[in-house]
Amino acid sequence: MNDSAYTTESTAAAQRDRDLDDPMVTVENLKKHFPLFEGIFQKKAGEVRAVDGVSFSIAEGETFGLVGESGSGKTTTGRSMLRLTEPTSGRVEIDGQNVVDLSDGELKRFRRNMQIVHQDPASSLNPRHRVKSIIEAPLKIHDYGDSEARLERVEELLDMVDLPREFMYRYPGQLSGGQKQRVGIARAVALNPKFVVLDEPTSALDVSVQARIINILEEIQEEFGITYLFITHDLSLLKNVADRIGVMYLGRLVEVGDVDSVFGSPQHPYSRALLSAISTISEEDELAKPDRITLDGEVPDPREKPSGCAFRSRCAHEFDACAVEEPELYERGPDQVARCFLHDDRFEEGAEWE
Amino acid sequence: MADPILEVKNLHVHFETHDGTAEVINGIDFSIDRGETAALVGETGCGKSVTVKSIMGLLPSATIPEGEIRYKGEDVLSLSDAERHSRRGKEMSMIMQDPMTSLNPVLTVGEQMMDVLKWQGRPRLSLSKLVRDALSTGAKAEHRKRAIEMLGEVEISAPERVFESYPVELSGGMRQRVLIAIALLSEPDLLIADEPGTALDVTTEAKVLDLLDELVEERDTSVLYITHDLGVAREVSDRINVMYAGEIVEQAPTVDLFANPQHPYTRGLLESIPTLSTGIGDGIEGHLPDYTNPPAGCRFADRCPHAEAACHEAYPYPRRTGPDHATACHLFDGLPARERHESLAADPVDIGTAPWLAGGGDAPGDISADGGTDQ
Amino acid sequence: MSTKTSLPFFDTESAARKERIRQLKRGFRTFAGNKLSLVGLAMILTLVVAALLAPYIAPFPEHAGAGVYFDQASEPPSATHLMGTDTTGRDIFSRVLFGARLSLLMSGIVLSIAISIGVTLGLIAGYLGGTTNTVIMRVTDIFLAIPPTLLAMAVVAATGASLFNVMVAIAFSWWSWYARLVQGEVLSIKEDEFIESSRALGSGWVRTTFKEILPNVVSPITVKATLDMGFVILVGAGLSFLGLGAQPPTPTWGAMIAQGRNYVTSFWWIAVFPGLAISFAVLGFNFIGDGLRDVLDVEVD
Amino acid sequence: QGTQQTETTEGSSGGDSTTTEQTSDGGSGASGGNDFHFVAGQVFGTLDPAEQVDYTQGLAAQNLYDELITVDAETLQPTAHIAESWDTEDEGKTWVFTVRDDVTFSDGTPLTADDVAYSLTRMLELQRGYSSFWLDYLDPSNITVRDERTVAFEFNQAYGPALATFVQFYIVNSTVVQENETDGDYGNAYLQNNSAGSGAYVLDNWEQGNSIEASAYEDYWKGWSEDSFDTFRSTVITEESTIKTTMQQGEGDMTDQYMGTQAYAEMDSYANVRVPEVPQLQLFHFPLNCQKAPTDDINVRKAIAYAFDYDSAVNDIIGGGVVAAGPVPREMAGHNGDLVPMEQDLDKAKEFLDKADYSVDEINEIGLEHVVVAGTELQRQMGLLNQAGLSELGIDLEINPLQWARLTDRATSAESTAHMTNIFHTAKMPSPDSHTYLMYHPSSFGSYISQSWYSTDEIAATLEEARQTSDLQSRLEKYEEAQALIVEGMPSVYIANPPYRIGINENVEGWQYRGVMSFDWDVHSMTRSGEGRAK
Amino acid sequence: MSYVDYLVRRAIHSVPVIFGLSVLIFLISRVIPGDPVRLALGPEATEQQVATLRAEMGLDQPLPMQYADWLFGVVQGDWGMSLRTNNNVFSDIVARLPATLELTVVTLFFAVLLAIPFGVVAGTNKDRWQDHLSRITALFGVSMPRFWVAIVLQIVFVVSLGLLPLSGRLSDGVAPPPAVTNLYLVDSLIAGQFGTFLDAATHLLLPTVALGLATLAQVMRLIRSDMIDEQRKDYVLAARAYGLPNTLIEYKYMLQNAFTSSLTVVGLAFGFLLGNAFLVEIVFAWPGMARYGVQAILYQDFNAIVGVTIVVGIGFVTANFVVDLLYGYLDPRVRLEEG
Ligand SMILES: Nc1ncnc2c1ncn2[C@@H]1O[C@H](COP(=O)(O)OP(=O)(O)OP(=O)(O)O)[C@@H](O)[C@H]1O
Ligand SMILES: Nc1ncnc2c1ncn2[C@@H]1O[C@H](COP(=O)(O)OP(=O)(O)OP(=O)(O)O)[C@@H](O)[C@H]1O
Ligand SMILES: [Mg+2]
Ligand SMILES: [Mg+2]
Ligand code: NI
Repeated sequence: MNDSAYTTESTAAAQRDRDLDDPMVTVENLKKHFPLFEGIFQKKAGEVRAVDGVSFSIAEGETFGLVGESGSGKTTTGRSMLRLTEPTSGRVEIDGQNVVDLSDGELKRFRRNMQIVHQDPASSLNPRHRVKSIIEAPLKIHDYGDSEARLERVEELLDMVDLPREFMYRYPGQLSGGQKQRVGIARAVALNPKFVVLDEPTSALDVSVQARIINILEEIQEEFGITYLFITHDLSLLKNVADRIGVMYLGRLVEVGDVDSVFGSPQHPYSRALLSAISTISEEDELAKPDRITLDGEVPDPREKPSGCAFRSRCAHEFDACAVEEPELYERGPDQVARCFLHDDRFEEGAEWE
Repeated sequence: MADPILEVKNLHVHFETHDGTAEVINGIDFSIDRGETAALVGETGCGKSVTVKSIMGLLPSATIPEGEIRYKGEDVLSLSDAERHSRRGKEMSMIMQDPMTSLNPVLTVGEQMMDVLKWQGRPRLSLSKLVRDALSTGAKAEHRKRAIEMLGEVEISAPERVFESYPVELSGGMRQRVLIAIALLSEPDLLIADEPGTALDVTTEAKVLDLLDELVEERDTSVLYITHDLGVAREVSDRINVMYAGEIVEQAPTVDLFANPQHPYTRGLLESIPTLSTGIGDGIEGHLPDYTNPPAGCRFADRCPHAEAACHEAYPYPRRTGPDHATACHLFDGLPARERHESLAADPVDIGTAPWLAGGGDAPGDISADGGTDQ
Repeated sequence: MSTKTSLPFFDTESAARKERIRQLKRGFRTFAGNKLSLVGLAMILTLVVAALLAPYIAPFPEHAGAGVYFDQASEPPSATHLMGTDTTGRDIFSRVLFGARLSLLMSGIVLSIAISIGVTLGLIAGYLGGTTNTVIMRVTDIFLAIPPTLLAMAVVAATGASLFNVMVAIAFSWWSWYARLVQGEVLSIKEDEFIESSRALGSGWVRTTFKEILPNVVSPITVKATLDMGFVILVGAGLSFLGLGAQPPTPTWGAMIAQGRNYVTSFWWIAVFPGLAISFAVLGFNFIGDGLRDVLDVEVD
Repeated sequence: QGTQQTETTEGSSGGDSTTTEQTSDGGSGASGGNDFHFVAGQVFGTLDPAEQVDYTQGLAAQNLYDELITVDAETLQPTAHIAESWDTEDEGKTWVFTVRDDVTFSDGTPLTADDVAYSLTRMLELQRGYSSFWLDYLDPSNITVRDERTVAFEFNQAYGPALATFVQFYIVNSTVVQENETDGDYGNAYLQNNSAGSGAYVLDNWEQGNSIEASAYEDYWKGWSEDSFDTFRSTVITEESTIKTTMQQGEGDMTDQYMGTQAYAEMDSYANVRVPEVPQLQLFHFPLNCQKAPTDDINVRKAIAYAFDYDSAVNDIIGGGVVAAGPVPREMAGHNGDLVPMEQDLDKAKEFLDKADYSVDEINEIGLEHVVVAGTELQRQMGLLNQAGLSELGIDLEINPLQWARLTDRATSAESTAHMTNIFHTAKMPSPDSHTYLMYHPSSFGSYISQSWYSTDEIAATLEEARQTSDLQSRLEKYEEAQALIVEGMPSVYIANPPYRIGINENVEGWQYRGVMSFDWDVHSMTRSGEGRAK
Repeated sequence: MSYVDYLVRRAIHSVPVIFGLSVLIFLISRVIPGDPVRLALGPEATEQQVATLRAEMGLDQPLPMQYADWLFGVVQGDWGMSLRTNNNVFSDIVARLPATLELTVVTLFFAVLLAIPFGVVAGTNKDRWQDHLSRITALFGVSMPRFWVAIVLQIVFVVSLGLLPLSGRLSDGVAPPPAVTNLYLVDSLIAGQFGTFLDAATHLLLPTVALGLATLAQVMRLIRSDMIDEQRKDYVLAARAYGLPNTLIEYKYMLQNAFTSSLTVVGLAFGFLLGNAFLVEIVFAWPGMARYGVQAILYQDFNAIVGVTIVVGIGFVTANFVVDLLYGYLDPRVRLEEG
């Protein structure tokens, strides 16, 4: 593979001309609300709006990065898209197929095309299965070759994620955190699906292994045109892997845009705060990132969303209008939108940006 | 190293597997001073978790054939189960690596936190007391307040809700913060944090790190921080221990390590860090060696760009390369860092000096990172 | 990239078969590593061998057939009659040996039927939930409530009295316990994330239940099954007393104990030795069961 | 005397203020007064004397009611009781009874001929219990009360056994019962939970399935002695071992006769229990189904009979009694003394088998089935003994334990009746009729008693004649004649007349065997010598 | 789903269960061979007597008609006549149920109470002497028939040691407490008769042990097995790392997860004991329903069989329902299903 694929801006820019008019994945107004129960009689007492109207689309072969505060609904978005939890409402179209409408049988077959790497490596592996049968499972389910062929594929996958082949006969309990995570990745890409949700796939990996895994993921993306939804909190990493990113806050996307635009000039106060907190090891980076903005103020409770802009309680730029209505997504560039009144022409007077 | 709270000396940890004995930890030495924050970094699977679990005594299936773990001067390995148990919690506590499986799925977060507040440090507890407590209301309100406060401190929004929630209802990052909160509740003298920031977004992680800092400052707590994020390690720690395949290959104060990384593995690691400006690199080719059949010489030799034949045979004992810097690599000369390696040092293996040093100048040649500022 | 380094010590060809053999060996080693399970295996093998060779090793093989020996009735254990004689003068030791045949066979057959039905239904009900669960579990409730004796009588009335029918009848009232047991376990396991991952891979419920969930519920099943070995033998005895099942003079342990019922104070040995035989078998199976538990319990590695 | 005493606490100084019901130390069970405790091995079905058939019901009826005619303990023949005298008219068709004038019911009203007439009408209308003795011969309209003390029953033919049958006829208080009739049930519902008789005891409390408690009726017409029992109580304990322990602990006074041989031997060894052994009007046999191959062949039947080891049966299994000689128990008046008991003779057995229409192989092909009552050791051993004997002939016998309900069901047709079935047959009235007519007259077929399905015209005629003969002596002769005819056909393997055995507390006196089921448990006739039960 | 919804739903679902059970049992009770009418009337009964009673009981009608009649009666509280007792089956059961219920509930209570610590100790001391001791006890509990255990207990504690009463619910001469629930333990407490309470309790002791040993054994071994599974769970290790007392870890953190399978067995045992306590009831002359039920089967007392089985069925349904509720309570991952 081209080792420098993601190291120079020019290549990243070159990849941006992917076709967003005919996207591989479209999410429209996706919502997922979890009911809350209370008391010994388990009465319903409100709900958590984990995902509250999320829309975005991803072109084929593209990597869409999803960042956001912990608990902002990234995982839930990913899981609802694959219908691992039934979305409360919304539309998810993958490869021209509305996933929400699929019957159980169809869904099962369609899962060949969409896979997920779970955020939690330990609990997503069956403790009583050996690594081999874990990785082999999707192959068996979707009738991939005979046992010899499957074995070969399993070996190939283990090589790919950099695990020694003897690990095939280990149980998850005998692996370290990062090793488990790699097993999860191998399982997800076993069938070269069209769309993969990568939920913090490398959080448990050290940088050197992470680098190799990411390279592999990109390699197979190149080769098979796989589309990724890449959830992570590692912004440096995201900057390098994603083509476009979305920033989530309290169940909503507050900024969506081309990776360079967003990193270069974040248009939402939260994005700015996020970018400012990146830890770095180099002077160069230290200078490149915004000055550290500390977020103070009440973090709102997802049960009782505040009126207006969800971020206003922590926002340095808050003004009257923020409490009244919720901002929409304002166009801020060729491929960049942000959900902030600072960009609304109506409030030009009140807005102080930069 | 005036007053080490924890000293690990020549620790070996073995597992019995079907392929034979896995010698996962192979003679590591390190120590942490009171009030110091040390980092343990290394490749996934190199034995970081195993090391700290051995320190805590939470590895029932492992055997420790050799080694000493001195906590406040006392060898904990020679203590009885009960005595060891009494050292956990208030004395040393741990944030486990896996946030999902480390929380009891059938108890609410609050319940688990309250238990720590209520019972920690009480070695014996009769069943009747437990039952009586379950029926009484007692000091619950106060404990509850403290727990919710702590949840707030680890940046959890709506701490009351999380307090009442079961772990499944929380996001990955929330669970991890709950674990951190629980460990902090007990205000231990030694806190071991096993990759506590993996599931956190950067803003939250930053906050949590600040919180740890505060704790260190206020209570003079010592922290052993395991991470694979060198950036984080750089931010939080005073000293860094780099581990590779069950051995500590480089030990140095943080500033020193970033200014002058020596072991080829450390250098490779630094190189692989994704940065905003330069990309993510390629990582280091090859795998960890097979623990059941480890190489006799340098465990990194197979992957080392500078390895020579001798590296595969001779054990690269850690040697002093600076006043407080030790590296286990044949590229460096120096006195052995530990007495037990003196015999080996008598017959040094010479494979030359490190190429980036051979160039004469002190500018590092093949890594992208140069010395950062200490924060 | 050079990630596809194949490792020199790994031979892909026929690796699958080799590994399977290795796997078996590993399993056996774990099993054998547990001394108790070996003891258990030895005990059960002893019983099986004793059952098979009963005609040759029993001191009075004719005492398992038609015949009465009142001149030596109710004799306490002695050198001639190791376990004494019953009220008809038959050598209890010989009958215990012969009794192993039917007793073991019966509990084996009954439990295999009951476990296969019960576990299957329990898995399905627990995993699928909803209406399926309602229907299966309510049917289970019905079967739980029907007394086995009654069911056996009805089955025999419908199909004729044969030992096999009786076993099927017992199994038919026994499965419901396993169904319930497994269903309960499944309820908590099915919410685990690895089950969700399996769904995410597109596996259907059959695969998810049998491949993913089942391995996680075997330990309670083994525990219950090993203890049930004894129960089944005793229930079988109850039925043969109602004229269902094994008939005199054919010895079964359960029936032998039941015959000793009225002699607990006078001729204790009549009931005690067959009882010990059951204990012996249950202990053996229990040891094996616990050993198997450990083999399956991989985290113990 | 006679009234239930309030419970007093023996040896307790009684200063306890909180609880009034102190018990003497747990389990000794000696409550105040002289209490008789019968340990019954079977649950009580009903308390209505018109429904009673089994022994616990008999026990209740015996003590709460009085029968019209009773049995003499010496001769085991019917004798006067409530009826002080009787007569026949119309060549034995009409029976006229004169009732005693000193009998009062427990409510004080005198017992009259009206009560007798009502009670019998009641039985005939309810058609339960022993009404079968009369149903075919007596119409309720033919019961006439001649005066206050005289009542006449006009049968539709001469009915010889009538007197004997009236031992199972208990008289109820017609006034009380009529008052409590609902929906024409003749007070059946009322009598489930109340007693309305003239018996020595009056019902206090009845917990069906568990216990029955009664206390003495002070004005009982037979009067009371000093040591009579003030209260009578029976509890149901079905487990042999528990019964034995109850007796051993001195908590029970008397047991029934249905436990295993060993249990009586054991009880006999207790210092405080005696086990009397008396000859009994009972036959143990296995009827051979004469209408089913291969036992439809007389030679096969004879072979089977000769192959059986009678000595072992009597000595080793029953542990007492005598080998039976024909169907009628040896102690019963009307037993044919000329009949000789059988003995095992394998040679003869083989001889008969050779003569038989069936070869051994054919017999084994068909499969011989021996039904035993499930659950009892004695029955099982009998099966094994038979099996052992027949195996000498090369015949395989299948022993089939059945519960009683199934057994009686199978007895309803010849096809379903087994080749042989273990049967205990106890006299319920002092007449050989029950061991002949009920077994071998075609009209009796279908009951568990008549499982031979064997009769000949000659036998049937003789038995009918016997029933119609009113003179006792000549009637008994007819029955003897019938016995000889029956035995010729070998319809049964007559095994034994087992002895009667029960456990009795050492200091209970006055117990006497009286030939008919439950009659020996007339508590009024017994007394206790000494304080409390012997322990 | 809320507990209230669940309760209502479950209650509705038990209707078809009981209905189905009644149909099945009704059918079975009529299919099994034997003629109860003849049995009730005695051997001397004439054909005509038999026919009359048969007609009286409606047994000459086709089965569906019989069932309809029966069902019609049940709705009005008339469970039919028992052939053996001539009583309404309902009142027969009402009279006997409290005794069995008392025995069963007390048995279960103690079985569970003892099984928990034994199981926990055995599990946390796997393959040590505690474990072996528990194994041997369990073994004895399941391989020795209940009646045998019962008799041996009597011989030891009554005959040899003279410590405990032999049989029945109360000693002779002790009057039952004023009937409220007919559970003597409860009633005597309500009435404040502590002497009676003690007497009833001592009478319960041996039957309870004899009856409960097998349940104790199963629950104990199941807990042990699950405790072993729990021991390696991360959250248990974590709890240790926090320095929580071992007792707390074992009885709260591990047990609550380990209790599912035992809970099932306990629930089932309740229903099972209700119908199968007869051997113990027989040995201890305990005037309970189980004994009545078995007699009913032996004498093919149709209505009594159906009645007892339905009561036992209700016992199972209720116990399972409570168990399901407890699953949800003990393990929040378990969602209440309309099962
Ligand atoms: N129970 C066990 N049996 C056998 N091998 C084990 C066992 N536990 C851990 N190992 C092995 O020991 C090595 C070190 O594991 P450890 O969990 O300490 O890694 P780590 O450094 O914490 O990695 P990570 O960053 O991925 O968590 C791994 O290669 C793992 O496979
Ligand atoms: N099963 C559930 N029941 C109730 N609430 C839930 C459930 N799952 C998630 N939530 C809530 O939904 C919100 C979003 O969770 P989600 O896991 O999507 O966050 P996330 O963005 O992935 O965070 P992280 O980065 O920490 O993983 C959180 O507030 C969480 O508490
Ligand atoms: Mg997440
Ligand atoms: Mg780790
Ligand atoms: Ni490459």
